[in-house]
Amino acid sequence: MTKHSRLLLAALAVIVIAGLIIIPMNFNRYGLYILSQWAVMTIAAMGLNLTLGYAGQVSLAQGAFVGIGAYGAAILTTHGWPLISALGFVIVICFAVGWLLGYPALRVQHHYLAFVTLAFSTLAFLVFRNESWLTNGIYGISNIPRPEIFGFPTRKPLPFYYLCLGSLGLVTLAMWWLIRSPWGRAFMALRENPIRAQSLGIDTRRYTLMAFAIGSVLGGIAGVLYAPLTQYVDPVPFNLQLSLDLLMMVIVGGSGFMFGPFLGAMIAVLLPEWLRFAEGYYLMLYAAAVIVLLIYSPSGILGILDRYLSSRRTQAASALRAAAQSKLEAAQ
Amino acid sequence: MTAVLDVRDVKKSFGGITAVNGVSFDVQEGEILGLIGPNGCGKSTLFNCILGQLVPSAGEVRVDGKLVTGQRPSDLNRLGVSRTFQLLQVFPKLSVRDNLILAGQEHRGSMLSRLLGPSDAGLTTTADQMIGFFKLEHLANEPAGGLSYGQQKLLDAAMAFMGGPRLVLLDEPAGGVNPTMLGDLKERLIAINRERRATFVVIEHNMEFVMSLCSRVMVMAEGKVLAIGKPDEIRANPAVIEAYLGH
Amino acid sequence: MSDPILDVQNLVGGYGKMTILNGTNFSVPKGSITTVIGPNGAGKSTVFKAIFGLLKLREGKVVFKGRDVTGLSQRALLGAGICYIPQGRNIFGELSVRHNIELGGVAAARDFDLAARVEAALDVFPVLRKKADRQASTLSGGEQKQLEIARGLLLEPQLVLIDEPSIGLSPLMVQQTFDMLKQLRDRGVSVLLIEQNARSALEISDYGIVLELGRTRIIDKADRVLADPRIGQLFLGGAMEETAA
Amino acid sequence: QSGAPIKIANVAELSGGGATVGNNWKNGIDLAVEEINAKGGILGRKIEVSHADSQSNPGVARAQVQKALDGEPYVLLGPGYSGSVKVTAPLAAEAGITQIMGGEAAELTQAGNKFLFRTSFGQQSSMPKVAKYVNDELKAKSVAVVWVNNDFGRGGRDVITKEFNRLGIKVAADLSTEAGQADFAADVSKIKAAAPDAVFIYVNEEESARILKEIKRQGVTAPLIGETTLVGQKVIELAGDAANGARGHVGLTTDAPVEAIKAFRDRFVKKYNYVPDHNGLKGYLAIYMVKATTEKMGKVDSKAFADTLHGLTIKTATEPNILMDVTFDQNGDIDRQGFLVEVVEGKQVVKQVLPKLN
Amino acid sequence: MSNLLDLIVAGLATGAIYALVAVGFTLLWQTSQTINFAQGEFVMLPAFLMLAVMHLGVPFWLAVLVGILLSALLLGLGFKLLLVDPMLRHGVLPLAIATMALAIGIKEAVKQFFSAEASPFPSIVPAGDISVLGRAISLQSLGVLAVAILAVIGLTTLLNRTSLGHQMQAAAQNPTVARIIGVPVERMILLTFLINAVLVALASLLITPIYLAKFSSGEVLGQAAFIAAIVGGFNQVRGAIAGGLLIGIVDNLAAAYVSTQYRAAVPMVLLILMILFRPQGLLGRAEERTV
Ligand SMILES: Nc1ncnc2c1ncn2[C@@H]1O[C@H](COP(=O)(O)OP(=O)(O)OP(=O)(O)O)[C@@H](O)[C@H]1O
Ligand SMILES: Nc1ncnc2c1ncn2[C@@H]1O[C@H](COP(=O)(O)OP(=O)(O)OP(=O)(O)O)[C@@H](O)[C@H]1O
Ligand SMILES: CC(C)C[C@H](N)C(=O)O
Ligand SMILES: [Mg+2]
Ligand SMILES: [Mg+2]
Repeated sequence: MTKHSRLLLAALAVIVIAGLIIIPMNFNRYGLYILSQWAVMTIAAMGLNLTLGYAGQVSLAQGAFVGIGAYGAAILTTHGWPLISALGFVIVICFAVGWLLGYPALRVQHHYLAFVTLAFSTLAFLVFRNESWLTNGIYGISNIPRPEIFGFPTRKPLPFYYLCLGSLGLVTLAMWWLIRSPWGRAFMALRENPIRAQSLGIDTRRYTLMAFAIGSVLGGIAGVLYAPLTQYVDPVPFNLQLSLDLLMMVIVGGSGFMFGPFLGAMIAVLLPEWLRFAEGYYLMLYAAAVIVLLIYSPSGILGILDRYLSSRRTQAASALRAAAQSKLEAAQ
Repeated sequence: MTAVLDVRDVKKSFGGITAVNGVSFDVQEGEILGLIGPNGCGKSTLFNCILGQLVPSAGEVRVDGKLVTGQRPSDLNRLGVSRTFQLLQVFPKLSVRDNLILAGQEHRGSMLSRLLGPSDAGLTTTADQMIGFFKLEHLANEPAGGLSYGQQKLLDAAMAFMGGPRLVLLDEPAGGVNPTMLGDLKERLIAINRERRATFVVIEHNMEFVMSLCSRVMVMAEGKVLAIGKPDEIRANPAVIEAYLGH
Repeated sequence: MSDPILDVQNLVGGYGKMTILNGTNFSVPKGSITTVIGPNGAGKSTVFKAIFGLLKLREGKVVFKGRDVTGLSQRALLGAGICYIPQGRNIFGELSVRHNIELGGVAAARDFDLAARVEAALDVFPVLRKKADRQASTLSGGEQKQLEIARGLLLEPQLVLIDEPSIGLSPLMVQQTFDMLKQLRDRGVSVLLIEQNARSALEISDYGIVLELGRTRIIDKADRVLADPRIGQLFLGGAMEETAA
Repeated sequence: QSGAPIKIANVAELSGGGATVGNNWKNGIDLAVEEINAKGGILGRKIEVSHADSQSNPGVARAQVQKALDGEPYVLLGPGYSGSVKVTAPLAAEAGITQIMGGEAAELTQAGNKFLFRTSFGQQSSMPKVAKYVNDELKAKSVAVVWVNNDFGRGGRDVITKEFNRLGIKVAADLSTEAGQADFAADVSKIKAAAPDAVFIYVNEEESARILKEIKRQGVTAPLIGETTLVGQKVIELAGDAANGARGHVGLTTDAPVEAIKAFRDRFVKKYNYVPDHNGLKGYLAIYMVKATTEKMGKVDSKAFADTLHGLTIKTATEPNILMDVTFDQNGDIDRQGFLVEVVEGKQVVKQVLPKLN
Repeated sequence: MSNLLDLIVAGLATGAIYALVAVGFTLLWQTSQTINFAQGEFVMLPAFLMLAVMHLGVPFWLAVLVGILLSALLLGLGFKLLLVDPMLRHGVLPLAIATMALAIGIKEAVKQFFSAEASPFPSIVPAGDISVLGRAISLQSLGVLAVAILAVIGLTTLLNRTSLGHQMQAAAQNPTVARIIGVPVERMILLTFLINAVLVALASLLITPIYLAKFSSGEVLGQAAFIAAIVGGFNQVRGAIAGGLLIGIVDNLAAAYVSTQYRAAVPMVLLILMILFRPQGLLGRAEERTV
């Protein structure tokens, strides 16, 4: 990347961040609710993007972790725990469960892995629904309080949105660091060629489990925000469909791109809302939009950008080759 | 003195087919051993058994006297054993430089320090040296998948050297590599062998390469060791000529 | 040069925006073995892909037996009598060895005696006969290459494009393969061969082509190419190194 | 101002698992609105309803209700799923907007929400009637309870189990089933094994049809009893013969021996080409509840709406399209005529009319 | 004991349905390496197409033919041209996601243009039961099972015994190489999707009388078929039968002997165990590879 384009990118980032902070100030409750939902889903999708996009481990269980996070937060905060300690608890649980869920990935890959995780999703849903003593079953848990952060109440939609946005910011920073660290490279090695990776000393077992565990933790964090956002948790939102939706967000945004989930979540959360004007046809339009997008760029929205960047880079390399050629010609 | 690599009676069968049928040999520190034999005689399978890609049906493998049979490839690698594969095995979507950094990073620091430390694990210089050595400078930032066959083969070999290994097992490193570059590869191999006293086992069908590089050559046929000895002896061995070299 | 079976005219093309072939020209005389050599990354394999319609050309023409075949489908090219055996591993791992070979006859004409040809191929490669019912992915590296060669030659083509067949083959097998190419030539088949194993390849060849940075640098009789003092220097790939530095 | 349309917002299950429920509800609403507007509207003002889809998902329902409330509607209609009602009711209450919904779960009206109203019997009032029937008429000593495992089914099961216990009836088998379940062989064989005096079935229409068929195949002879979803027209259409003999308590049915309801049914079929289930009736009635309440107030006042509707009795004499006299109590629960019906030779036959209480 | 037999026979009936849907599923995998998340909807749709044609006053048998034809056109040709062609080269996931979107699209379209209500569907197999092992089993279920078995026999023969089948597999495993040796890859893929389209139309015809025509009925079917395909062995068409029947039986036994609340969990646990200890499935073969 040239210095110029890096500056451009930084400027763009500042504008987007400022926009996300300032513009919603005069949004109504609904707008803020949807935006908060976007931030929450982005966090969950970022987790899946790590597991799937970077480390190449197909998971259809991310929705279950959002569920675990949401139930964790709902149960604990309605019992008087502060949200932050519920968060700590959820992180530990999701890390552990995610780690365990990673074990099948050590034996099987691709679609088989997808189905093991699918099975896990279904099991998680059944537990949420059937273990009434813990989750209040199908009736769900209501009256979930919204937290106070450093003494600021977030009961109102705007402060709560800022809480979600702030969390998204923190998660993004952590993720950025992780991806550009040697760990990030090892995750990609897992995706690209696990056999070669192993023979280079990359402990594929540990990194696979890590990819699941960390990805699941992000799912859990999203859940911890989801509970006070809707203030009611029941099993239905955490069925398999959520996992599939999250998968869609990752792929549509651009799997293996840092900011893919941001765009993917936008498509999944905001696009249907924008299309509501079409009434009975809005989901049809939405489905068509997703399909058209994927037809246009099967590698997702950021795939378009990537194609553009790599074609520019190739052009440069091509010029280099042409220069070498004329030199060679001249030498004769 | 214990051998760097000691293989005892290794057997490997797949269903009814015995690919490696009781192979024993050892390699001393600093040695370059050539491994040749007709197609399908079990060379690659032997490598896979030594390096933990496959679990041998029987037999033992020792590295520095330590029993490593059935250990995971990544653990073996961190003991200082690295390898290349017969088929191209790079990380196609990562850049050439990242391929090399990746190949060395797990030998730097701990899991934690790799998370918190610099993003290249301090390996950019080494990687760029390697790139320079194999004349891939103009491709350093290109995805490895876009390299030509021979270039990928060279990259693959370079990756095996990144972690500063003590024992390197190369499966046909010369296949598809241009003769001039092959000279460079040989030079590099010998340099690493001299400077770090690294030990090599090289499967290769290119006889010029094997005979000029190796101090000893082992010949396999039908899963067994047919002969082992100095290059000249092997070249003159009628059984080897019959089974492998032709005229 | 005598009457060419293949004429490659001013090929320009590459991968995406990357131009690899920049005006490549050469022709293959009928009934000859022509060997292409050149440094790694010169664009040898890319030329083959271009001839076989696997690369979108920006400019240039491929003429086979006087007919423009640029951009034809692979099936059409096979039908016209060209076959292509690419570099690397190109088998159907989950199918049996026999099925792999049989698939080489997919583009055959209706009256083609496939069964007999398959038997003949298995005669040429006894290993393959021995392992005919095994899953192809379980073959060793060299055996897989033999499988590919057997499959590629099944249709009795008039022009064979073969990209570095010697990779992975034992010296004995290399000899056999080269002998086979010679026999093909003796039957009037033309062969265009890429080899890094330059010396042995040129020894059996009629013509040699040296390719560098996507252009033909030398086209000559094989023995003259072998003797050419520039070859050693060209193989260094010197020009590339200087520009990149 | 007075000529401007009255804005009403509907949030319902237009897609997802509850789509049948939601679309019936929506169609009922649209029919009623069309009728009212054709006659000049309410107090001379036309009605304008916006429909939003909750995708049968409480989270989405909450967003849509929020959006609807941000638009300051006169009244909020829906959702139909109890779970979705539960998440959205606090929002409406906070905004001071009356919510007329389709949920049946008992607890909805027991949380002291002053803005929430039902369109049908809550389970706390329908289930005791069923239990009483099982006890008095069938004289059953043991029952198998089959329910769909969502908040609707579970709610019904919880209430009726309590009632059975109170009456000293033994629950011989307690079988949860899944929404969309196709294969009831195992459930029915469990029923068979328990050999109960009666079977109580509380699942959605299509599943009712499937389980009825399986019951017939396996030759279970115990009387079958349920609620609206067991004996509806849809079930009869889908189950054919197998539905014969099924009985149930029905709060609203298009087969009720009430002229107004028959007329409604004809109008509905004319417009939509199919026979609505009770959800269609519920949506229709919701709009007439708005009309009657507003006319009672004599003004369009969303603040006073809930207060007016509490304790209100709407009579067919004044508002024929309310179809049956109905009274709303202080919790938003309804009091209305109900029916005990039986399917006889592919027809729903009303065996007994349970009168309105007061 | 007799109860057990009842459950098994009933499970076979349901399992046959899963198997029939799963056949197309495994076929798509084996011959184009695609996973179709809309397979359930593909089975749901043809019945509605037939119903729509019948509404025009066309007799049932003709409507069936037209329905199969339309299905081949829409779910075969259209699907291949619109979705598969642009995405196939980009791996399994984008196409899988696109089919998820397609599933939404089909469901919504049916709901919007037909109805959200369930409707009955005429059965081409006469109603009635026959006795198997002394248990009643409906002719409809037997019809489903028969067609599933026939489909599997036909497809297995095609794939493993004919050159066409080998070409189809080759095109799926490595399209570039397949092209090089002259396999008309495009045509093979088209053929795959046409076969699947006809298969789902047949499945629709047989299953809808049992499942009812409803826009959402594909959800349950699709997922069950999925699991059946995996349990049976994804890379072998005949695995679909074994997987389907097994899931049907296990589901029933689970409901009877484990817990109705957790009945859905039992096939899942079975699935996990299967994948962990025999990932190639009941009848699948391991995908071996040398390194
Ligand atoms: N996974 C497997 N299943 C069955 N047979 C196998 C498997 N892997 C290898 N083989 C068989 O084992 C034998 C040895 O194979 P190997 O790859 O070790 O040969 P090689 O000596 O490396 O040959 P080459 O020089 O051709 O690479 C071959 O006959 C091969 O078919
Ligand atoms: N798929 C691809 N995408 C992008 N660039 C490619 C691709 N394949 C080859 N190249 C580039 O094109 C150039 C020529 O490659 P090609 O494979 O034709 O070389 P070659 O002469 O066959 O080399 P070798 O002897 O190593 O096989 C190389 O610089 C390579 O980086
Ligand atoms: C499935 C339906 C009948 C839902 C029901 N109206 C409820 O209370 O949730
Ligand atoms: Mg080998
Ligand atoms: Mg090449």
